[in-house]
Amino acid sequence: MAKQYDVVVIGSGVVGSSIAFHLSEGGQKEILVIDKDYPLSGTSGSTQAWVWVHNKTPSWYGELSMLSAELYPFLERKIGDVEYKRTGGIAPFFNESDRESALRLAEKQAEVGIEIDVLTRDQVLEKEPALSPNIAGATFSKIDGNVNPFRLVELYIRAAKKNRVQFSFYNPVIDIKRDKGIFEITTKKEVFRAKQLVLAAGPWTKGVGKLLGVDIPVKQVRGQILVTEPLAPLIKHTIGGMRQADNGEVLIGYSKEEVGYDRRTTLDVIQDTAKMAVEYLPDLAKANIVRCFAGVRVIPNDGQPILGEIPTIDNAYVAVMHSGITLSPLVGTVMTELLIQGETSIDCDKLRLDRFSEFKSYV
Amino acid sequence: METDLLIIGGGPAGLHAAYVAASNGIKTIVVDESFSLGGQLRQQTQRLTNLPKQFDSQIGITLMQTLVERLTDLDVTILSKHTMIGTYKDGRIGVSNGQRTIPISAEKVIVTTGAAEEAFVFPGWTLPGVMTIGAAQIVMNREHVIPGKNAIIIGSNDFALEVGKQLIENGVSLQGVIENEDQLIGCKEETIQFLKEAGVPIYQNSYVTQASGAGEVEKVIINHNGSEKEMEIDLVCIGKGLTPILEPFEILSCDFAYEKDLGGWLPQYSTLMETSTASIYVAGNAAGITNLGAILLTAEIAAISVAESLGRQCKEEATEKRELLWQELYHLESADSKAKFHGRIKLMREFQDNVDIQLSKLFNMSVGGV
Amino acid sequence: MQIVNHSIPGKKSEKEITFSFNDKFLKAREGQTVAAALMANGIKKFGISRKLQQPRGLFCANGRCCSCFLTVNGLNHVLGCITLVEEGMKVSSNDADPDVRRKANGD
Amino acid sequence: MDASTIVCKCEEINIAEIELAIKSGANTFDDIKRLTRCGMGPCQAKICTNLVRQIISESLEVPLSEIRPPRLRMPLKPTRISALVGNEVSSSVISVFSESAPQEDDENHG
Repeated sequence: MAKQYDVVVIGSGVVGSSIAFHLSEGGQKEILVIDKDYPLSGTSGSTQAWVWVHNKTPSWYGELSMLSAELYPFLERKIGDVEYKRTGGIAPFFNESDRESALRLAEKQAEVGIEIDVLTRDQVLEKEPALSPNIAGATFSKIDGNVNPFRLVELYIRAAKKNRVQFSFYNPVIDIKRDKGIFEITTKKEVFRAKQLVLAAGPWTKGVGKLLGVDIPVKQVRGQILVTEPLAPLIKHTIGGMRQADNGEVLIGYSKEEVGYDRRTTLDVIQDTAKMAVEYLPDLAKANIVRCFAGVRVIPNDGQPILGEIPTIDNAYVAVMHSGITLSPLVGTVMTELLIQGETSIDCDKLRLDRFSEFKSYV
Repeated sequence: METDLLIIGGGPAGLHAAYVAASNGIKTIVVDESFSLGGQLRQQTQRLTNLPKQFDSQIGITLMQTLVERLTDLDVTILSKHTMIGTYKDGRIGVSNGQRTIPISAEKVIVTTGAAEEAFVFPGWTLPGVMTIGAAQIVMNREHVIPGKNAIIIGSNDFALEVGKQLIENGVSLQGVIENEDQLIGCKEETIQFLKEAGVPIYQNSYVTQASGAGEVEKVIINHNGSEKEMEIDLVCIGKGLTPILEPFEILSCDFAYEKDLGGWLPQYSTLMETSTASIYVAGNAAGITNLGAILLTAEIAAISVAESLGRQCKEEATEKRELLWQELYHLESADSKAKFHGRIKLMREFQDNVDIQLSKLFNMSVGGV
Repeated sequence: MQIVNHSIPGKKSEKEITFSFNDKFLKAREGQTVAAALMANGIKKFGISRKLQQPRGLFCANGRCCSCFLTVNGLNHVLGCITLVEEGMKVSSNDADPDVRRKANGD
Repeated sequence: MDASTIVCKCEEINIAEIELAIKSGANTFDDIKRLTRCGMGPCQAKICTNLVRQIISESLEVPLSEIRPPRLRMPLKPTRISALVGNEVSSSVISVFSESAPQEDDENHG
């Protein structure tokens, strides 16, 4: 007889493992997380890992990001040091004509409590002397920062395991059926049963959704990132496009290509990214790039997170979004409320799956 | 840049492939990372006995000179100090010299990046003075610098023993060959005899437990048959063996297979020496660790296949040449190791259905038992 | 130590050149790599590792292992094993993460 | 073998750290790499690949032939950013700021 769980989460990336950890805090539920590979082998392990708020638009989305960023210090107290640093975020612009839209952004975000300074060239260079003198200015906010994604996912999982969450790795889900309200999840290794099911498989959620008979409207977008050798401290802030990690490596990249699940890097993008790097930080010209990697990001068709119940299937839930690192503490918290109490403390109506007019369920 | 054929690596395989291809009128570029051509031939002072019949028996350094000099009047462009760093979306290959990156557009590519030395590890192996046996040979024979005064060698394959002999000839005191197994791996009697006569202790059933020193290696502790022995040593040479270099093949999306006798993971290839990625060929040690004769022959097979696919040789002629080359390769390689050639055939059979037809003459020639 | 009479006569240039290592002047032969030129002068330690601060030197001699990183004419993390030594070259040991800031380099 | 022996020269990761990663469930080089940083340094696992494969093989009692090398990445050797800067007009890389303007098309990233 297949083992039955209260909750099965599919996907052990930053979103799935956060949900599992937050759910396990109550201690009552039997929880299993299934991953086709090993944690960090997918999107969560191939990101710059910004906790980025200030220019997330529309402003309600910025607000969600801010709420999540505010949770990080509390999260660290529970799961340990994930190298979360609220460095402040700088998004430079190169033309004076952009200042007006920067001011509009600041005004709009102020309505939800996100404080943005629109800086002059000199103010930016004072904050971050390594930036190019060619910039015209930048938007700046104290709320932005970054985190070590490897530590974050590892510590979510460690804390969840301590709370007796089970994990099954290297175990792709092959089929999902429903029998008298219970989900029967067939994996490569064995069959599991679940009362509640959460799809949190990032870009692979589309495929898993199909097994359940639901179309999850998301795209796969490849992002390529360059990593320098460890350098002596160069930049203090998280800069739109790059950051310096604790060990001195500078991670650079802001590319987007729709090429499905192809995770190869290409010299075309690597060279373009190198060009961006020196446009922002001329000093980087001397640094060696030691590796480049590509991640397949998930982007819902309208750009906003998809979070909540799957409307046509009782006890099935979905949590899929582009900014999983930024949002993971909030998503874990909100999904826990939803699975246990059936309602959330903040309004998540805008995130529902059935907001998409083309929402389809084959059930 | 544009070319008919791009060869990655200017060692023996790359140079020989360039010669054969360019002799067939193929415009060729050879990219090599180092400041001079020849790859590992540049420090080979031992006499090479297993060369294809078109070459006289000679030492590596003179063979290198031959291979380089005969490219002089051919349409071959050499890009020294350039490394392949990646590929573009459209299939062009990017090479960099540290100052700029050049895209090269090539109809065909032969990758001859050779092999890398493996390491034995023990506490202290990261100290200066601990190096691969190949590195010690480079320092001594190519750079003409004594790598140390009192040396030990860990591992006892033929190459390690040969370099041990060369170390002694250059005045280094070789204080031991440390072998984990209960017998020597190498089997060249002449070299073993030399070491014995030079009084080099051979420690079988032994391994290094620790290397230590302030700033560089000064002392080594070995475990010999269960008891520890301390030695004052300033050069530790690690001779574990070679494994094919894989990076370019992965970037070119080639499929890999595992063949222990050929050095581990390596790209799959056909009897044409073509990999699973069309127009990308492999030759030399990158196609399986072997002797110099087989390195040169795989390069020639790859070059003939490229000539055929570019219409510079007709099918019949190319097929016949390849069969002869495979025959010679069989003889040269199995003289050293039957297992290697078997591994090669197995690798090709797993990749390509008609290997036996492609190599018909070879299989008809009482070789069939492969 | 330089080999003067190699057991196999090679074509090594006998032309002597001068370079410096950590501000000390040293001799080398033209055509030698920086790594070999240092070893000819009895210098095996090229730098220290970044985490455990352990000494590092030549290991693979083939431009792969990055154990021979040196600073050459102000450029950090140059592979000593595949870079030829040149007259007047300023070489220094690799003891810290590269500081690429303009000010740090006096530009 | 002394478990404190370094396997990855660049990141200075020892046998014990690799074994711990395997114990926590990782069984490919890439998965161990992300947990330990083994193979992430300047040489990009060129020296430690087969050493780590050997440890995985012994720890999990799986033949070496089933343990693949890690994913090998561009650039194939450390390359200066100045050597990568091309002359072609940038096309595939956009700036964060250019995407953040609060117009009504509301795509967002990061």
